[in-house]
Amino acid sequence: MSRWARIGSTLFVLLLLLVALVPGWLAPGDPLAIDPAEAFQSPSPAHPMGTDESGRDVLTRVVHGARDSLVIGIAATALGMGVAIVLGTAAALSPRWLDAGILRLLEALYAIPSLLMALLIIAFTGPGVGPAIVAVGLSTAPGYARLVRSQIRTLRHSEMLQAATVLGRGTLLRVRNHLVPNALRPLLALITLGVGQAVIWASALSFLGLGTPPPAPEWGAMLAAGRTYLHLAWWMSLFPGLAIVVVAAGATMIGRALGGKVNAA
Amino acid sequence: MGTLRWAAGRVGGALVVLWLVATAIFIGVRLIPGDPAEAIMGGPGSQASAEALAAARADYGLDEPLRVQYLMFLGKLLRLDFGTSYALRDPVLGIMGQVLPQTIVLSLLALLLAWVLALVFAAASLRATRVGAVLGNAVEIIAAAVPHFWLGAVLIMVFSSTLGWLPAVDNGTGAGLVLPVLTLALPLAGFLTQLMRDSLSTALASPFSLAARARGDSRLQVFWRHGLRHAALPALGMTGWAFSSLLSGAVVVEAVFARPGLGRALLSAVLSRDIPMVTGIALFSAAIYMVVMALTEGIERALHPAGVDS
Amino acid sequence: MSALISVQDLSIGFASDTVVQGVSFELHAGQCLALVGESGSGKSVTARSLLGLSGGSVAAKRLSVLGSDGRKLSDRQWRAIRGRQVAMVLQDALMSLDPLRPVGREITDALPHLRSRAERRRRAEAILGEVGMDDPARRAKQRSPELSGGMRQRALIAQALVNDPLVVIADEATTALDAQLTALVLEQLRAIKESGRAVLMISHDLAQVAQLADRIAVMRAGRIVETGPAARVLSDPQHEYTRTLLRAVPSGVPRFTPLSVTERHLPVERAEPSGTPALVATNLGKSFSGHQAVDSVSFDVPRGQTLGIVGESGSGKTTTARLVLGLQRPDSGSVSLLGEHFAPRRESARRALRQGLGAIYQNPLGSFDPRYTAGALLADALSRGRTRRVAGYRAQVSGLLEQVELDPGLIDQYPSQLSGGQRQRLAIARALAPQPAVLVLDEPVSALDVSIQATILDLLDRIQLETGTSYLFISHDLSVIEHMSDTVAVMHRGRFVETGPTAKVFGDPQHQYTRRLLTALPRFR
Amino acid sequence: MQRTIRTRRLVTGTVALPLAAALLAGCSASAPGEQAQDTAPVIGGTLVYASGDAEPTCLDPHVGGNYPQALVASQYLESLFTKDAAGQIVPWLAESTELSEDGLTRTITLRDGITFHDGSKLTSEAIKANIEHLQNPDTKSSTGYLAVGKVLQVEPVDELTAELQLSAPDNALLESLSMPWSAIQSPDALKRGQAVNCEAPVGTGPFKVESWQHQQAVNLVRYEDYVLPAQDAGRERDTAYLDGITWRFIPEAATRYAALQSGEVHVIDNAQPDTIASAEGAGLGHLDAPRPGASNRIELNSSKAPFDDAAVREAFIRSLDVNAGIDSLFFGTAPRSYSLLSSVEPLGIAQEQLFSPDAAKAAQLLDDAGWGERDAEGYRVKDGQRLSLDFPVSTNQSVPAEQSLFEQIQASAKEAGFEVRIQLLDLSSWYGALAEHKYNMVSAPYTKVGPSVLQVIFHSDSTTPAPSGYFANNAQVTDDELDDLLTRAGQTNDAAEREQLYAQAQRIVLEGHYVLPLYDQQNHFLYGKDVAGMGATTAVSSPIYYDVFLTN
Repeated sequence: MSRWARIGSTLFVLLLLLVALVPGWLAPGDPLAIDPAEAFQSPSPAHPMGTDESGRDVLTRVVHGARDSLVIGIAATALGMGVAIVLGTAAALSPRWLDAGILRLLEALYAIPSLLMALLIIAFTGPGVGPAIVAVGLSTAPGYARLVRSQIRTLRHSEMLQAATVLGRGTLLRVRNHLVPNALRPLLALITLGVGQAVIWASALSFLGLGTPPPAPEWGAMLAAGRTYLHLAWWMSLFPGLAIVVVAAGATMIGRALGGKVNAA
Repeated sequence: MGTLRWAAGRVGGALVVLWLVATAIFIGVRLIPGDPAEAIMGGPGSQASAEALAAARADYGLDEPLRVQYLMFLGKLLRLDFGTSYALRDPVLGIMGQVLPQTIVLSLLALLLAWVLALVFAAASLRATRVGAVLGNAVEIIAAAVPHFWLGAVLIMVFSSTLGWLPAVDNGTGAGLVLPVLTLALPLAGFLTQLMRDSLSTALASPFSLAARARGDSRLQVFWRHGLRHAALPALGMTGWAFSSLLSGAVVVEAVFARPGLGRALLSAVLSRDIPMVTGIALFSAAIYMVVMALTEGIERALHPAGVDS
Repeated sequence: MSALISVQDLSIGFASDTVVQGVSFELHAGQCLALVGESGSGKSVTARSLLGLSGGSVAAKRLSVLGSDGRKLSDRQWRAIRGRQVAMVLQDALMSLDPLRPVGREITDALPHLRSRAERRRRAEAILGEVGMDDPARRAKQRSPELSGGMRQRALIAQALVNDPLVVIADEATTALDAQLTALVLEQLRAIKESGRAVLMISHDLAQVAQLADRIAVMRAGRIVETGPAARVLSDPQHEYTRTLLRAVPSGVPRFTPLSVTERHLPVERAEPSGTPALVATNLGKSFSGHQAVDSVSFDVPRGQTLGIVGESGSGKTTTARLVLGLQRPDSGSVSLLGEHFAPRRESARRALRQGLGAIYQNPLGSFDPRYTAGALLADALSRGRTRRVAGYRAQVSGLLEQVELDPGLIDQYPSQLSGGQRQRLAIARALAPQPAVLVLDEPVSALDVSIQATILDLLDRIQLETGTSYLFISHDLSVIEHMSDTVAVMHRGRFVETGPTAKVFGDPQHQYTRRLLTALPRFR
Repeated sequence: MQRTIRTRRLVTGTVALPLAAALLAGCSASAPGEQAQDTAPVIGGTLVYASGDAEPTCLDPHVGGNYPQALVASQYLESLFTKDAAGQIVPWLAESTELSEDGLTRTITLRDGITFHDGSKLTSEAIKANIEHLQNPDTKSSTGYLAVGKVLQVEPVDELTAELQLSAPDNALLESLSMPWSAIQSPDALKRGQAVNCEAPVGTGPFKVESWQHQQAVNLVRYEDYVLPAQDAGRERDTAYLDGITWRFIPEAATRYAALQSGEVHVIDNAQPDTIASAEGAGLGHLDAPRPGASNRIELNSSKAPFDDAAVREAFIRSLDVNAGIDSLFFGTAPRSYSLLSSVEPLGIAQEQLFSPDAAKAAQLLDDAGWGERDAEGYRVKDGQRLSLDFPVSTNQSVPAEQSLFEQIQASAKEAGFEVRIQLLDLSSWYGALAEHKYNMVSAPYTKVGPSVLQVIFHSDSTTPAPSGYFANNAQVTDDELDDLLTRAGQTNDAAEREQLYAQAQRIVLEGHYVLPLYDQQNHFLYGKDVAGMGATTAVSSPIYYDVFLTN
């Protein structure tokens, strides 16, 4: 990771956290305040990102939307990772037959494309933020789980662990000091990639009318609402879209800097 | 491992996976709050009559114990009987026959385009200047981060509404496929470019590429003879994932471009709680995934017999 | 006779770095010139510049390649030379042949001038036959990973020779090969030379060069420091660096004689081995899915002594090491350490014994946790896994670093930031932390340059003298084994075919396999 | 000329086409400017229609019975009656009709010489078969079923005459029979079973269903033996000008509009307000055909707290200023309504003063009703209960502009201390929420010809759920006086009395603040420059493409 990448990504994360935690600091207005007379205003000094169909300030909404969008992305990724670590570790350390069983289970999870899985879950639960998080989380779990499993399996037979054995380290020490931290290291990079992807998938669900309910300023929902007015008010969808792209792209870059590969996304 | 054994293992594994998916759906349907018969008839909004509900109960053996229902369900699936879509009133298998080719063609074209784009970009980035490399990097990361539905809307606005070059919806000619394929392919191409560039540069920096140059091959020949294969291999390994993400994308793209297909069928099936359709689509997409996985693994085996052991 | 290749005042630079400077040499038909130097000396780049493939900016007073002025050739003109007139054989056939393509195709690629496909195939099969490939037609269709090491090496040579080039560049063509493959390659190169063509040999190994080269040019840091007829350079080196290199060759150097310049002379006084042997293996056997990897192997390693196990790749050396280390359970037989039963045994029961047994691997990096600094690795070893903080063990850590002659400033470096030699020293330090009685060293110097190898071997010698540690030393390299071992076991197909005192095995081999191996041992002293 | 019943009104209103066949008062088409009004019709060509609605699951509008079905069925099915430009119900497939003194026997005589697409002749048996089809529970008709709810039995008297026996006088029967949901289909075709009939219903209309490629298109072709039930001197032949219609479904509004702009489709429905404004600038045609029946309104559930208190209902309505939002969101395409009925219903009354915003009054009403306290978030509370309102919104039935309007209502209501909880739901869940009474307010459009829609949506009988759980009286109005007025209004034979009774009934609902009317049920169509002859619609304002032709 080059120095500039490190500085850049640290700044990026800090800025994102700042925006998510104290949105009022950057955008003091109320993201829900309507003013029909001010609807569809193009970007101007008063409204740097214009206004939407109800006269709400897009900048204010984009800033305030960071929290919701990030929470969805992070919660979904955390869920996916949690499931993945449990299943992946179990598979890697289990006897052959159980490993094969878990692998099939993962393959079954994997065999249903993410959005289809999300729709399936929603078919059973009905729409909403919770189901969207569960859906996105679960559908990303198999990818992570496979990585955890292969990581642990590789490490388990690695010279590093053999060296620890030769040095007389017991199972607990080997697992705690070497296996777990090293197996989770590549996941760290994936987490950032995953958050970006989760934000995108959640926005797709919003587009399909199955995500965050209005008028919450969630980026995906804003983007979905704005696309109706693409001809008239491009700014309504451009800025939330940019926010998603920036977060996803930023996450990708950090992930790459941390040494992640795209394959398990 | 012999090819025959490999194939047998693949088929067996696929059957287990399909069984797991089917079982999960069976359980899921029973977990839906409310009357399964009502769910079968299309949810509370269907205004199904009491007689119709009773008929559905009898039809689907909902009066039987759960164990019998499960066996009946599996039995039907084994006979490729996915039931009748409540919303469309057609056998699910028949509907699949109509929508599946549409989505597969769309996804395959997108996959192909993504591959070509990724290869071109990966190859171009090898010779790019510093500024060009940074720029290319940014473009591929952004491409991978753009939501399909928004990309589709923007492409329609630019190429259809404003420029009038390409049709927004299918008009019977192939031109109607251009925008949907592009919409699906661009984000995937972003991903694949990252992947291919890494493996391509590794391959072209390998001793065998130097050996090829030392034999008198031109750069282009080395690229075609060696770089391509090595760039393709990890991307090929990702094909299952890529295809699966394309199917996800197809749900959105088919909605944006009003194209018939698996994604649109699923969306409307989910919205109308059309459980047989949902079941059929889930099993079919799982089956497609398994087929794609088997095919790519087969190709990998052919390309790289020693490399497939994980 | 005019030179096929003539280079005068060649410099090659990459961006701001000049990696080759003022290099001049000539290569004549029927002659073998060796460019000798360690990694980073610029020898490979120099060789590649003769094919227009250096990748850097080339400047020279003269760069004549078969009469063409290499300074002015376009890529197109170069391509007419490459492969046809000047060919190259690279190190490591596994990497130098595309693993995804049949070897036959790699060879026919070099034959674009032959119009018909059948003709190209015939030529490819013919050359495969010439380099001693059995059943060339079938081999041509196989990919390099499917071929055995020898076959692969032959294919690599075949793809270079298919157009009967006048000049063959062998770039580390024998590095990391075991004795027999080395012999095979050298034989092929000799044949090329004797057929009246020229060979440019690039190597870090003076001993190997000695067998073939007519002239030797020693390179260091981008310059040729000494050049002359092979015999003269080897017997009467003028330059200090040449002498260092020569001295570093362990072949035929008696035990405990320093190989590196920096090592002070060691007192060669050792106590006679007494008491129970440090390590005893009895009738070890191990098979993997029907293949008998280790078969009835028995040996003992007396205290303070070294047992060397030598064999080719696949002979079962490494499996033997793993059985001894308790990383794999033997099918039969047992291992005892300092008189205690060690293997096969429950891990928890022998954990305490593990303090007496250490291991060093060919690639130390893989055996380090990448999250640990050098200091943390040693603290971890000293504290038996309780901590990775150096604080409580500072004195011991410093002591270990001193013992292996590592700069204490490296304590906060990560292993990936260290050089190959430094990493191996760190690995030795870590292995020494519990003060083991026995060290198992599996190819500990095979990945190192000769001069670095010399310093590590000297270090191992000194440690053995100072601490009385016993070594089980495993290598494919006969000369290293000869220099390091008190007793030698020759391993072949899972068995010890010959065991005995080093001098006896090397001086008077009994088994025919040993004799065959020894013919490949370079002797130039 | 019989065709005087079909005239055309143009907003830019110059000359009525001689052959124009506009049926409905209030529907207006603004034709592309450069298109000459007197262009000779061009015969041939296939019109591509793009609908924004969900694809129907059955092309027979008897089954279920929603507006998307009516839109497409209007091309291949015809009704016994229709509505003329003055809003009067007139015979169509029927030639004449009579009512017995007691109002319990309705005699209908059909026109002679009309044949179904399958070649069979239109006879009185068809009336019997169709009404019985609607009444058969297996048909699962909801709209048409209600329309013929008072018909006890149908008695064919002779080949062309049938007698309908009614359980009670029903002055809305002819209006009900003018709707596509009770259109006449071939009795033979109905016998084929529902699955087959849904795929290709057989009617008498100018087009017939050729094929239905699910999820792709319904293909309609010209019916070559079409007989126009009314004579039209301006037409040389009775058959439609178009060779056929490709009826596609493009749910994404922006895509639909882009396809119209690039000429891939000729006509789109569910036009977005913002595109209507820009379409007229771009030379595209616009047909505004508000649906009959109820206006689009928000119904306040008076059966549960807090809207069981009329004062809270009034306070809610007074706290909102929706006009500015309607103006900006609908770009002037949707005039504000203060009526329960569509502007095309002549019997509708409007009472603007009941809906004028008055924040002070709203606050006073709420304070008096015990909602004086506010919690930390600014919402009013009473006995620890927050003043919360559940508002399920169907994404299928509310266009984005309407959803935005609801969000604005949510924001304005918050200032007054109401917490409006919008839930965006798919149709099925939305019906579910209604069935389980999980709503305090809801917007449920209801299309029906004539003021009798009031009976459907405000009579207390409609609070009783059907077996399916659905009830149309979403405001849960139960008022004996209102019930009595509605029943009498539906039965009287005296037009003046009917009007007066319906006016009284409307006043009760309006003054009870049970509903917040917003605007007419929007029904906007945009069409390309090469489309001529747009404007004719059925009684429910669904366009008919009989007179339409493509100019190139």
